[in-house]
Amino acid sequence: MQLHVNGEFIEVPKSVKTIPELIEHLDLSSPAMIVEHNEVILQKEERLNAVLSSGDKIEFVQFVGGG
Amino acid sequence: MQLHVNGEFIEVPKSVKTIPELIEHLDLSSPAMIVEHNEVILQKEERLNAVLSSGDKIEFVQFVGGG
Amino acid sequence: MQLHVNGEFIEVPKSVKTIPELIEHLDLSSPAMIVEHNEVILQKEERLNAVLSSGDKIEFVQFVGGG
Amino acid sequence: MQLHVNGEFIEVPKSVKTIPELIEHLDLSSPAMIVEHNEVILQKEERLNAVLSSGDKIEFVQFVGGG
Amino acid sequence: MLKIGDYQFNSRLFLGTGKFPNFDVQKEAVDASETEVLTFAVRRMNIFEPNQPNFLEKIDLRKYKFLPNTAGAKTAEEAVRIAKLADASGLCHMVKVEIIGCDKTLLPDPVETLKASEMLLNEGFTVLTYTSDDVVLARRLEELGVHAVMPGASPIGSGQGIINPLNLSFIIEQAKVPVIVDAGIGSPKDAVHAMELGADGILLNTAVSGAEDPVKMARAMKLAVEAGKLGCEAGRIPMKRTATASSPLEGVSV
Amino acid sequence: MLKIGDYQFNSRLFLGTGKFPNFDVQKEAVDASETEVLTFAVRRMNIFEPNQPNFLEKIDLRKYKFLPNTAGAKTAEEAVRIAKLADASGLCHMVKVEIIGCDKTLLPDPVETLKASEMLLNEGFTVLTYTSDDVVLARRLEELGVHAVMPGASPIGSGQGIINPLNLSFIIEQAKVPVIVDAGIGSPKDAVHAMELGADGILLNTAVSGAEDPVKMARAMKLAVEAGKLGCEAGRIPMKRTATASSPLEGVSV
Amino acid sequence: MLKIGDYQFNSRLFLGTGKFPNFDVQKEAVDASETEVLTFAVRRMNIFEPNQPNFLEKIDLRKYKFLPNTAGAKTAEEAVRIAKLADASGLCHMVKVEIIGCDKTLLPDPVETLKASEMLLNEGFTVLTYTSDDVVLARRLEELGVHAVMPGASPIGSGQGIINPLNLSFIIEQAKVPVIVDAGIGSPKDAVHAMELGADGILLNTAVSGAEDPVKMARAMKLAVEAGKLGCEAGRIPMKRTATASSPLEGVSV
Amino acid sequence: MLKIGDYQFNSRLFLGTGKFPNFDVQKEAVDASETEVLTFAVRRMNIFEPNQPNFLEKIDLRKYKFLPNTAGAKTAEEAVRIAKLADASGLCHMVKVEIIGCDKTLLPDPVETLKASEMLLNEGFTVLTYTSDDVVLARRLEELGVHAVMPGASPIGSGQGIINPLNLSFIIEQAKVPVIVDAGIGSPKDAVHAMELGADGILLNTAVSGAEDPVKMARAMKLAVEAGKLGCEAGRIPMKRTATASSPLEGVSV
Repeated sequence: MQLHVNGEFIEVPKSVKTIPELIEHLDLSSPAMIVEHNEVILQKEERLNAVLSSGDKIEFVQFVGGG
Repeated sequence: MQLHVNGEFIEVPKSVKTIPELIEHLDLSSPAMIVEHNEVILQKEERLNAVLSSGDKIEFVQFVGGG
Repeated sequence: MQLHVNGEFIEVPKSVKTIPELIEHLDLSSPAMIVEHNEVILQKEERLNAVLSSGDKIEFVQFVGGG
Repeated sequence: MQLHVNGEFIEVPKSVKTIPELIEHLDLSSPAMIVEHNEVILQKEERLNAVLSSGDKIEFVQFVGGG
Repeated sequence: MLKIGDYQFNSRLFLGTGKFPNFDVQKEAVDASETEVLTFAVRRMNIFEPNQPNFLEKIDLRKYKFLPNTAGAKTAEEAVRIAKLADASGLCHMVKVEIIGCDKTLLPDPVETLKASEMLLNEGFTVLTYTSDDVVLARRLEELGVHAVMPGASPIGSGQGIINPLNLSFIIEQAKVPVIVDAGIGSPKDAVHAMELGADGILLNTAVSGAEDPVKMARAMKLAVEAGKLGCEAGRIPMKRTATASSPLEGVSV
Repeated sequence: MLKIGDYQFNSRLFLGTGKFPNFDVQKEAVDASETEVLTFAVRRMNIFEPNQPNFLEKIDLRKYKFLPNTAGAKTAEEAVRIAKLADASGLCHMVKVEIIGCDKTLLPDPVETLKASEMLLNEGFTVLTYTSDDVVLARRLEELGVHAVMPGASPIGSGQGIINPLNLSFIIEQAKVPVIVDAGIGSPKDAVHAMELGADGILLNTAVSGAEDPVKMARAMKLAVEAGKLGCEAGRIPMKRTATASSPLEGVSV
Repeated sequence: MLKIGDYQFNSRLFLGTGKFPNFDVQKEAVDASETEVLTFAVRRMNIFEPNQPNFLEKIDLRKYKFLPNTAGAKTAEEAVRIAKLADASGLCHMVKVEIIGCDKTLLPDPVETLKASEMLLNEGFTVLTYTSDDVVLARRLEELGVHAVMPGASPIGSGQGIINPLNLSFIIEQAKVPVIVDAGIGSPKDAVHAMELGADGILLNTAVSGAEDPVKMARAMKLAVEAGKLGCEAGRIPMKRTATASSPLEGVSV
Repeated sequence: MLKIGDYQFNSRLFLGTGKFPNFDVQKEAVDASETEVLTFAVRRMNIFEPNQPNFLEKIDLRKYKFLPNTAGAKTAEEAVRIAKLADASGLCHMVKVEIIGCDKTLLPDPVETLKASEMLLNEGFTVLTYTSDDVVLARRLEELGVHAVMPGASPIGSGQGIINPLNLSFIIEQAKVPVIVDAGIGSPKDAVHAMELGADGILLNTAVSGAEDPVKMARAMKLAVEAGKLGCEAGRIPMKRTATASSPLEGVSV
């Protein structure tokens, strides 16, 4: 399945069906990861049951050093 | 007849029927007098045939020193 | 006997024969009194046996607030 | 004959016996040349009859650009 | 040549007409300044004491361009009305947008200033806008199409000169229209400073009208603006922390 | 009229002659500056390459007064010798006492400067002394009888302008002889500033000779000195923290 | 106590987290500064190089309040989106509105800044707005209800300190909410200066992260902010042009 | 550690003792400042009103080093006499050479100051000399062997702070003995400024004694001197004309 993640088009295996699975697949971790799914910002609890479909647009953002 | 001139209510004699007559009555003169009649700014030529009615609002303004 | 003390001419009784007696007579006290006797600055120990003569010039100075 | 001119030791032919001859020999010219002969500053008129001896110290200076 | 909209000026000094000791001194000062642009305010005539003298009677109206300001306006709408009144005088089509947002500092209101500038541009005026030295605000005004940006050097009449030369220079560097430094000029030094930064002109009033000798100060300001313009064009030396000799180091006779 | 000793000048701008790109530009700049006083250094002629051109050949010697400096001297004795050499040129009886005490900053040595000034006064010279902006040192120089005090604005050739206007104004207020601000002037603004503080004149060199266009900068400096002098005489407005309207507050038509 | 919205802080120093040489130095500097507020930017994670270290892992998240900025946004809409993303982290409900209107100066866009502040206030955020030192613009922001106004001292990262202390003091005098001086602080002197003017706090980043010794500079800034706050409260002596002796004039023994 | 002659100090803040509202406030302020050096003047006792309280009774004499000044002296000879009187107190062997050359500005006389410093060094005193910011004069003093150079920031009691940071930094760079900035400090900002320039310490009086709350100001000055010293050691960022982002430019989520 193809997804549009952080501005990049990537292929993920069929096994990746949810946001948590995508996070695990990409091996992402951050003390304060923020997830946006098809322009909708997900609160922490909403992530768990967020199901992915082909072509979904996902943004993974976090806090970085800034002034 | 009562007029509202430059924010003041004044009585003018019946003989004062037009803007030019009002200017003469008030003895006004200025190298660049500007006249507003009932919220309408009059161009020089329009003044001549501007007829006054009781309660009319007239503003006589001019250029003064400023920065 | 007349003395010239801190720019002032003063009369002191005969009993005042030494600097210590003059200090007592004037009732002077200071945590750090400095004495000059006829243009000679006296170290603490020198004061005790400093004998006065009529017309002597004495300066009593001290530390005061300053920047 | 050897002379010490402007800090340099130079040889001049016997024919050079005076300051004017030295100036001509060195081909010097300046709108305001100043000459010092053995530590003595020469006024314009004094130059003419200033006779040179071996080892004399001569300084030729002038005005140059400065602030 | 300074070009603002369709107007062209040889002089880069704009002179305000407020608060002169009397009309004779004012007339002389205006002459001495060699200005071509006079600013004015628009105010009600006194209908109970008519025929008070007016400075416009003292001067040859054809010799000057008139730049009425919108002083007194607190909103864009009030500013537009004042501009239209001024325009009806038939004396000018230029206007100085001036909308004060603070009575203590007389500093301009950026929101109403932007709005009024846009409205007056749509009405076809030649718009010169008095603004703070906010760099992006000045750019926004240019994007609207104002014919000149007029950032203040310091508060009106304060005579503090140029407090923030950095912002002024940024405004000048980004500008595609003339930048006229307005407000706060206190002495010729300040006028030269502004011109050296690259300003296209200066608008001042109190510095001249409030001087002990307004006529002499007007002449000083004229020369200052010229000196600053030439100095800017001549390309000043860079500043260095330490010294550089102007006399040769070698050839000292010792 | 600026009077220094027995000399009188209409121009209050003294111009140094060092480091111009070439004699033609220098000649034009000198003309544009309208200066009446040119400073020079005294150096050895090159006996191995004689007949190099000299700027003095380019100008009408009768049009200018010459102010040779003692640059290169580290002691009062060296300074006196250089002054006497200059005097023997028959071109002038004025001398600029300049004894540097620090190679990095080219700031003057107060002790040798005082000593040299006294010695040269005893020799009958007209003495103009380059000094720091030390206020009491300037007074000491006046007490010796120098004909002009020349405090620096900032280090020679640094172009930093007037770093300490307070000391300069103190020196000017106490002065009974002319005060010529010397060294550090970078742009016309600095020249105006010095004159507004009450200086009697300006001596500069690098600001003109080192400018991209020395001729235009010379003209700018001439105007700046005039603007500053007039501005000082005209009596500037006081600085105020807050604003004062230049347009009337009453009579707004609403 | 510094109160911003519902938050209270003992420290008046807010610290940015950008551009430190490494996390260990950064951690030490944060400790030395004794700050309670850390600013952050919001950026995409690198999905191709996951598990890069993040500074948040190094610190006790409960010890600090987090102030994410909207840097990167050019419009109010983009700023609001970034603020909402930051909010979704669950780490904070404060946001620093930062909308740059000029890439060279990084100065803020007044129009988009006003708009974004209003939108975010409507969304219930605690809004701290980075703004220019435009006095009326700061008042407009207060009228919208922002929880703190953060005027810049000079351009971000320029280290030029406070260029316009007059405008800052006007902003502080009119303020009914805390004024945090943000951007341009270069050294402890600048931080003391801002606090002496009456600022309620300082936000800085590069002055510490870019110092040769960031940890020592962080400690210096902590002391500077305290010194400036005390100095402001203590009531400084007025400036006088001339001198006043601190030692008695009478009683000299001669 | 600050070393002056044979003395060593942890505190770099020297405090004058003149013009405090009362001894209790003064005592508290001295404590708050954590100073180790107190300056005093030497004056005649009042023989007609003896037993007036003296501040020395209020403090533990062993806790402080005393730095008497020669204020009141107009000549080197008078200064030496005052120093010897002070020495006879048995309280100290340090002296602050202070010879005023101008009653209006209280600026020092360079000639008498040099002379007095030399004489007192020959007498074996530890000499700290108050001087102007004349760079070569300061070097001359060092060459005599003074134990500390104390250039003024601005006139005594004027509170104008550091008018000429360039000269101060030149004096500091050339110095082989401690440089204590004396006179003119008005607020903590000024103290930080001096220390950032690299000064070894600060001597102030009126800034604390004349503050509305001298005790709080004394504490502020203590922190300011520490902040400035740390800031100097930490190596500040360079100043740049334009901006540099502290947040990353890439990775913006849009």
